[in-house]
Amino acid sequence: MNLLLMLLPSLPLVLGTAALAGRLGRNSAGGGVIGTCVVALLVVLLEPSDLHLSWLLLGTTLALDEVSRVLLFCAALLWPAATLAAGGLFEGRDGRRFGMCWLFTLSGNLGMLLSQDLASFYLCFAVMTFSAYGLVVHKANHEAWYAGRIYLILAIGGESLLLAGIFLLAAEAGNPTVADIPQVFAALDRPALAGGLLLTGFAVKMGVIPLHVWLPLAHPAAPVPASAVLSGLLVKGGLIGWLRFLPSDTEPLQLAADILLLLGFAGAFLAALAGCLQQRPKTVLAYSTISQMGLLTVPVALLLGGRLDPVTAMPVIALFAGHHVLAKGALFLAVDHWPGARWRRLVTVLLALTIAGLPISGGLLAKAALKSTLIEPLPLLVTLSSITTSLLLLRALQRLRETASDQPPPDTLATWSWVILAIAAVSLPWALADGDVRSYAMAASGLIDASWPIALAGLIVLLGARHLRFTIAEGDILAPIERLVRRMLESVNRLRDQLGLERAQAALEQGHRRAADGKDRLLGLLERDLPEQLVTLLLIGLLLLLGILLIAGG
Amino acid sequence: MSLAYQAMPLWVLLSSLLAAAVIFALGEGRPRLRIGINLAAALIKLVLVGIMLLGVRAGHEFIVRLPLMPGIDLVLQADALSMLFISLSALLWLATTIYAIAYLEDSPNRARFFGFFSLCVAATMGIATAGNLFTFFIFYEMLTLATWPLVIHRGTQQAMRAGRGYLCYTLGGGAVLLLGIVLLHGLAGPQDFVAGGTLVERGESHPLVLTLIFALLITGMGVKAALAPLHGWLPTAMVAPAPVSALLHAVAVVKAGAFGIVRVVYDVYGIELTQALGMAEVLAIAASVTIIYGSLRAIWQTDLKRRLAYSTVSQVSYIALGVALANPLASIGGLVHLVHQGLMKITLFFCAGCYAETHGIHSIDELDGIGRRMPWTTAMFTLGALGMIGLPPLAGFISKWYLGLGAVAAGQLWVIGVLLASTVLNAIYFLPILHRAWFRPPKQADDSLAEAPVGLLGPTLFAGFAALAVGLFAGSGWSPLAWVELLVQREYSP
Amino acid sequence: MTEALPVLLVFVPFLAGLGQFVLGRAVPWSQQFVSGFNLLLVLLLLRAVAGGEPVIADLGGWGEPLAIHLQADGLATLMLLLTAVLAVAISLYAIPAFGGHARSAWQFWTLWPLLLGSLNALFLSRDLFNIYVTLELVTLAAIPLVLLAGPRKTVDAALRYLLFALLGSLIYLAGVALLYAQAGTLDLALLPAATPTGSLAGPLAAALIITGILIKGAILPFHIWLPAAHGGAPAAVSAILSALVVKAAIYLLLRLWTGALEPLVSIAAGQLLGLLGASAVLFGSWQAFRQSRLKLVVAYSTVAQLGYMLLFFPMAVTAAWQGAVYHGLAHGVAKAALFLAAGNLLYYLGQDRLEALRGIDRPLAVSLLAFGLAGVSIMGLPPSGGFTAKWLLLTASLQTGQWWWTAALVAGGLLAAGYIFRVLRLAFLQSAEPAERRDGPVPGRLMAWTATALALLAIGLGLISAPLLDLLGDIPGGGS
Amino acid sequence: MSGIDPFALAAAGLMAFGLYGFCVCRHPLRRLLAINLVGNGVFLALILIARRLPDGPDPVPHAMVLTGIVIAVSATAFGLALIRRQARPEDDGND
Amino acid sequence: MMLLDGVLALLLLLLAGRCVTAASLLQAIVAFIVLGLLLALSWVRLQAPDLALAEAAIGAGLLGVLLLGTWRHLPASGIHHEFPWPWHGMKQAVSALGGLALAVMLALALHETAPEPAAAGETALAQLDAAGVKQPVTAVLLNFRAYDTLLEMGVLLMALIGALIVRRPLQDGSRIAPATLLSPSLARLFLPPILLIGLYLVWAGAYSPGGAFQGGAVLAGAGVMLALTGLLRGASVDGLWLRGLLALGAIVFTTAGVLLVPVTGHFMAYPDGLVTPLMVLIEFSLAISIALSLLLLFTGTPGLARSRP
Repeated sequence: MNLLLMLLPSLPLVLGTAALAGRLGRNSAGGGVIGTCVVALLVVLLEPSDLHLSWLLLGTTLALDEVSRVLLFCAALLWPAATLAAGGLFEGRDGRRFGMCWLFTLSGNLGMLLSQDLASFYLCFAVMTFSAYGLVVHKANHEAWYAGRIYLILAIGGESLLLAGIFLLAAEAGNPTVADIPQVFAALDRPALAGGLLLTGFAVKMGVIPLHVWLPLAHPAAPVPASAVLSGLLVKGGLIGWLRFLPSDTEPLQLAADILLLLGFAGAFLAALAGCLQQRPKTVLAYSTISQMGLLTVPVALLLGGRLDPVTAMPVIALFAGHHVLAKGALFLAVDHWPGARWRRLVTVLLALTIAGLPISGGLLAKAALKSTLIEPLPLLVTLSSITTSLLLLRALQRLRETASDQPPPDTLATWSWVILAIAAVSLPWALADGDVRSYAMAASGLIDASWPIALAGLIVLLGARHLRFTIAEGDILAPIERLVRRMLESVNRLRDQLGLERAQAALEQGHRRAADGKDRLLGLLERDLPEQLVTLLLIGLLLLLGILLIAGG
Repeated sequence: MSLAYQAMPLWVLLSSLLAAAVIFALGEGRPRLRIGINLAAALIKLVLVGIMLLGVRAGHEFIVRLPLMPGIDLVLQADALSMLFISLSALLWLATTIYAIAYLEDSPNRARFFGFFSLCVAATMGIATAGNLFTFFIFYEMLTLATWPLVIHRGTQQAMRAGRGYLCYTLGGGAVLLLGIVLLHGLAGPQDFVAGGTLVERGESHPLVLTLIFALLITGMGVKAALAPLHGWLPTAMVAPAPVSALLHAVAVVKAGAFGIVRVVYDVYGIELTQALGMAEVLAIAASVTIIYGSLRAIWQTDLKRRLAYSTVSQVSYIALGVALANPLASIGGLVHLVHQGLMKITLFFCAGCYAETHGIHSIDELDGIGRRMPWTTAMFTLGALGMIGLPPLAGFISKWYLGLGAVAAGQLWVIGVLLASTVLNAIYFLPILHRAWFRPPKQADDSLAEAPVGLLGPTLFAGFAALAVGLFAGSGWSPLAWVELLVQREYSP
Repeated sequence: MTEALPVLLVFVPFLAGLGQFVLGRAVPWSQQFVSGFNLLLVLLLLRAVAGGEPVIADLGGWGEPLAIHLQADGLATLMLLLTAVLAVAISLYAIPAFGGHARSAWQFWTLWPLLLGSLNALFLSRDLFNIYVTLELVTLAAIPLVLLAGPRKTVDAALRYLLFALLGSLIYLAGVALLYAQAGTLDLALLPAATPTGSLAGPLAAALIITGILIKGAILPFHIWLPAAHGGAPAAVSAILSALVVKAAIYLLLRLWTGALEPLVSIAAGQLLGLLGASAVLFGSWQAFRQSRLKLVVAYSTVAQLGYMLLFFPMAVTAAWQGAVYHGLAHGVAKAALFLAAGNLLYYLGQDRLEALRGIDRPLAVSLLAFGLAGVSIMGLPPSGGFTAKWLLLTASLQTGQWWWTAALVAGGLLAAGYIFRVLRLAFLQSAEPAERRDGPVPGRLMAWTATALALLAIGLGLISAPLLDLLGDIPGGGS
Repeated sequence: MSGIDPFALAAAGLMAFGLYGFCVCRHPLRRLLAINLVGNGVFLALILIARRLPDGPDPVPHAMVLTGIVIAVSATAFGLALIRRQARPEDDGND
Repeated sequence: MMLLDGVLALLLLLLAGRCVTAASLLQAIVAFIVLGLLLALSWVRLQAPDLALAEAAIGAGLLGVLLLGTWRHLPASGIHHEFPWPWHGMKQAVSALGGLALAVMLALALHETAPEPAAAGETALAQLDAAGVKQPVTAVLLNFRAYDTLLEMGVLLMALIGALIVRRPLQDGSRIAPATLLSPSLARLFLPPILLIGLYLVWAGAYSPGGAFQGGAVLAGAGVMLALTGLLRGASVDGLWLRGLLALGAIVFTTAGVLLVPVTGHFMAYPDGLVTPLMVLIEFSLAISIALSLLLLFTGTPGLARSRP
């Protein structure tokens, strides 16, 4: 029964390998994903008990917890929708590769949701990260490669930090499972260091500023379905990591938690503002993800800092995250739907506003839930963030309209799956949220709270959008950093030239070659032995010397 | 236990030694018979090793002792550490043999090649089963000699230059090693390898001499283990045919050096004495420097095999590092890397050979879009490369995991930095290759599927999946990791 | 009965040589019997000596101090064994190499048993003056053998060899005369007791004797006659000369230094000899490395290798003793194999310029294998006799604290690797253009496999040293 | 003995002259002569040594001299043959 | 007498110096031959008449003829003029100093008195009766140290083989050497007495100065004389008999040494009764071999033939 858990990561892995072998067509790849997701839904429903596999890796534990259960459910909806939308990507010359990366990403993603021990989590996390690289660069143009490079650099940087943190953790307890984490941290010599490393490592994936720069590059570069998955599910890897492998309420992590809180809010606002200055709709959506993740960081930071107790925090986080998975995933997929019929655009607008917290929508519930857990004055900040979020999404819609191409809309199956996704995005929070939140959301004050920021934002857009000429580059702070790095590299190269290292080496090699060539000529000159006349002289000398030595010695 | 059973290490040694003799005697004439003998010998060895593995697990003693000089014996024994190395060699020998048969099809001088190839493995077996430093040295030098004809097999000027470099380094190293051994012998008399070392009492009376000897021994071994700055021969030696490089980098030469370092630290000096002499730190620093340096150099290489060679320089030092950290966890990491690095590096070299043999690709620039034409090969290369970077669930991760844990446990946090830097650098030089292979469009118009022949691909797949499996199933009782854990337990328990 | 063995060892080859001479034509198979019988005799002797007591034959029965004694102790027996084994191999090799009915074949098959007998006589001799005679005997058998390669080519080498050899033996004889004046006896066993110390004549005699032997043994700087002679001779002869003849001189030096001259020798003189040996090792190896002719490479290698044996004198401990003697054995076997293998290459190529060796690995694989295996021993790499010897010498140098010899030992080994691999790499080198080459007849199996057998034996000596070293025992005088 | 025996001086002188000649002469025949001078010096020395026995000269050194002379002469004859051959390597016909 | 000794020694030294330093090669050779004769004379003075005989016959006589013969065969260019005086160069000067130092050391060493009597010599004289010959030197050579003598025969034989290898092919019918002062008839006249002297010397070796070597040398001298006058010539073919005779000395010596082991219990020992005849037999066979070897060394040919008139 609980072997189903095992099936989840391994089934796509097998399929991916088959895809590599060229044995998997478009339909079977999609079928595989859907099949896997059916299993995932089964798992969500059946709630199998934990699975321990000591022989696998360093001892693997697979299980569902509160957050991952929600996320698994969302993933089981998003992945099929994205797969169906991907359609043609599985075909053609690069289809095989795409299929492989896609399935491997799925495998890593699901595995990450399930694995409860450090090593296998890290494994799945890495599989997901590196397979997703294939998705990011799939278009194989310079933009994609650039985005891919930045993605990799940050991913590897993050993974390295994680690894360091993991070493510190695992040195204490081997391969700790989630349950061991509090004790492990309690026993650590340098809990702040280990915690900080893990925190930062996962933060890369979460797009916490200033580690967010890969997101605005990767999303527009990747194909639309890939962006959906990336934005919807991959970034949640960081969240899961934080929740599982960092202890709540630990004294040494206070400072880190505070910083995280700060960065969370900073992300929520700054990313939104930066996003408003972007041109491409997918870039804007990417900034929206950064902003939303910033908000999601807030409860986590509070949890870590001990200001929130897990029992209340976890459902809220699950709710918010799950909603974001569905809504953002659907919104990304909507990019392809925009050029189609009017109802498609309507759904898109609805989705955008859901995220902004439109009354009655799931988004409002998510935000309300979030606010309900916060202490003053944080709820106010959340409310304020609604303004920026709304602005951002309106900007996205605006850019969608302005840049819309005349591609044909996706086929029926893809469309229906998208619609289901959208519906789920709107409705899921209702199923999950508890009664207080629901009633708050339905109450008048709640409605007002939700409405005025959107209205304000609409007003701003109406008034100001035309005057907005100022844009910033995708990846905002990346450009100056890159310039700096490039200049440093150049100066290093100059230094190499000045020191003449290359030239010296070349000269050395040339010298070797010349010596090898000229050796025979040299030999002719040196072949001679001692001259005989000298030898005879030495004879007398040696005789005398030996005689003297012997006489003296005797 | 019958005598014949006890003499198992000897049979293992002879299985390839005799094969070499027969192959030499056969000459060029009868390729089929030669291939048959080659495979049969490899299989027999595998079976023998399997039997021995069971035996060692069951606690049987395998030891052969032949008097060589007055007071000095040739000792062949199979303890847990040697079994680690033997199993790796036996397994990879089979794979490499199959690969080499396919690789060298219809090329000249095959009898010579396979003869020395078998000899090379015999020497490796000898190194693995050596029961004292003297025996170790015998096979260590034999390995040098058996490998040289393989390095220069192509007979080109470049190969000759590589061969010369190889000889200069390894023979020089051998001389230094010999000095160390003689000195040690003079100081302490003949001594077998014993877990925990045998020199503890002498450590107090002759610390200086022992330090000097240690330096000599490690320098001598370090040449083969390619510890910087003694690594110079390795990158040039990559002109050898791919199976040779594979063998050189994964099983035989480099590993022999690393294995020697392990032996010296564990079974001659013992961890405690090594630490007491302060040499553990020195070794750790040397290994760390090599790790970083090798990786840095690899970044700027444009030839695929050259880059892999520098990668080896870097990776093999993990073993030394693990040993030098003098801590059970790090030791596990170092020792298990002996196997893991072998599997991963052999995969990579097999792939490089597949590229070269199927499409004539040697330079990294030419790899664009190769994933489309040779998906399996490229997939295996990917496995190997990601493993080298240290990503789970591949073999390299397990090693790095334990090394990292060991570093923390030993309180040497700077080692973590080294490991991370190495990870990053590995990523810097491996990922662009993967990127090119998978995501760049091919330069030629023709991008139809053109995989390597089965004879090449089979061993590559085997090695690649093995590199995956040892990582994935590291927790199982039969993984190298489990074996190493057992081993380290013995070393550290008094 | 064992008393007869030393005498038979001298007389049987001698009579065979004389018979061959009288017969007037080549009968190669008879020599096979002789060398086989010789080996049998040595093995019997080996068994007799293994007990620890030397086998002594009193010629004429006049007893000490007058009569000449033949004595086979461990050292002598080992050298006899080396000679006997090499004799079997070289005799076999010479069948195809000297076959036919040419006059030179008759001369070879006459001189070779005489040389064998002379060598046996030298190793067995226990009398200073008799040693002089046997030294001359060996020299005068060896030089005509060199000439068998064709007088026109070798006459210079032979003349130089003869002049140095003659001078060397006369200087030796001068030493013998002075020593006899002091001690009144020529018997090696009686000399140490009879030699008065503190006089001028004794040490001077020792100096003369040692110098004479050094000239005969081609120790630097008196090696200059050797390369041309050994390089120019026919392969089988080169093997005999390098492996045995010069070795005989060093053997004498070892024997006299630890026996008859023991009261006279001094530490400083030992250091001087060691210095000569070390210089020979370095200089000879370096020269070998620079040669452009294959057989000269091997010949200079002999110059170098003989130097190792001299390292006994400064150190003079058991390990050094064993190392030096064992080096003699190992070098003998390996050098014979090298020369025979080189001879095979020469036979095929018609010349021995190194460049001509390019890419000959296929037709001459077996000979090259022999060359390589023997090279292993020459380089002192394990497992081989050369390694065992080097190990012992290294041990000795570290034991005595005379670490400077260590440097020579190590450097010599590396240089040896240099010249051996220089040859081998050429064989492996694929020439870009089809080299102009005289593809002579591929050497027959007998020629190829005798070389290989010797090479394998050189390797094998690394594995069976224990009984041989046991036989050799400690330094006769107990060490100084 | 009261003074230095003149023959002892002569023997030493012969040997020294021989060695000197071997050193400085280039022609092989001269060097062969020089070697024979050394030989003569040695023989003279041996005969001097033989005189030291009270009852009649010591026959052992005498026998050594006799043997030595024959060996020296035969080796010298061989050397002369070599010198002849070396001096005219080109003509193989007319002796 | 001391004066004569001194003069002789001085002459020896002068001749040695002349031999080394003479500008012309011929002068050097002549000086060497004269030195050999004077040496023989000195040895008579030093109570070694048999050695003097040998030196005169072999060392001066035969060797002189050989040297002169070789000199005649050298190319007639002036290359063998050398000026090896000590002041001719640095090398010469250093060699001279070294030689002088050596000479001083040697002289001092020879001057040293022997602290102990020569045990071997005394034993030899004491056991002379058992040796079968009256002459001590012969006893040592043929009995006490017969082994040396046997090996020495080997040296002679191998020197001969060596000389034969280097020789150039001989054209049949050519004379060994051009005519000399000796006319064939004179040679024929001298031959019988010389042969007789030689044989006597061999025979006398058992009792008085003389012996196989001296006798053999005289016999060889007779042969040389015949060869010089053209009565005997070298031949490029050798017969079984000639080779047999060349090896005769060594073979008889060895056979006697081996065959009598059962009787004496030692190699190269002779039973009391047979010792004298055996000595004579051995001496004669040795003499024949020596004479033939020396003669062939002179002719430089493997065989001998009588010239047709």
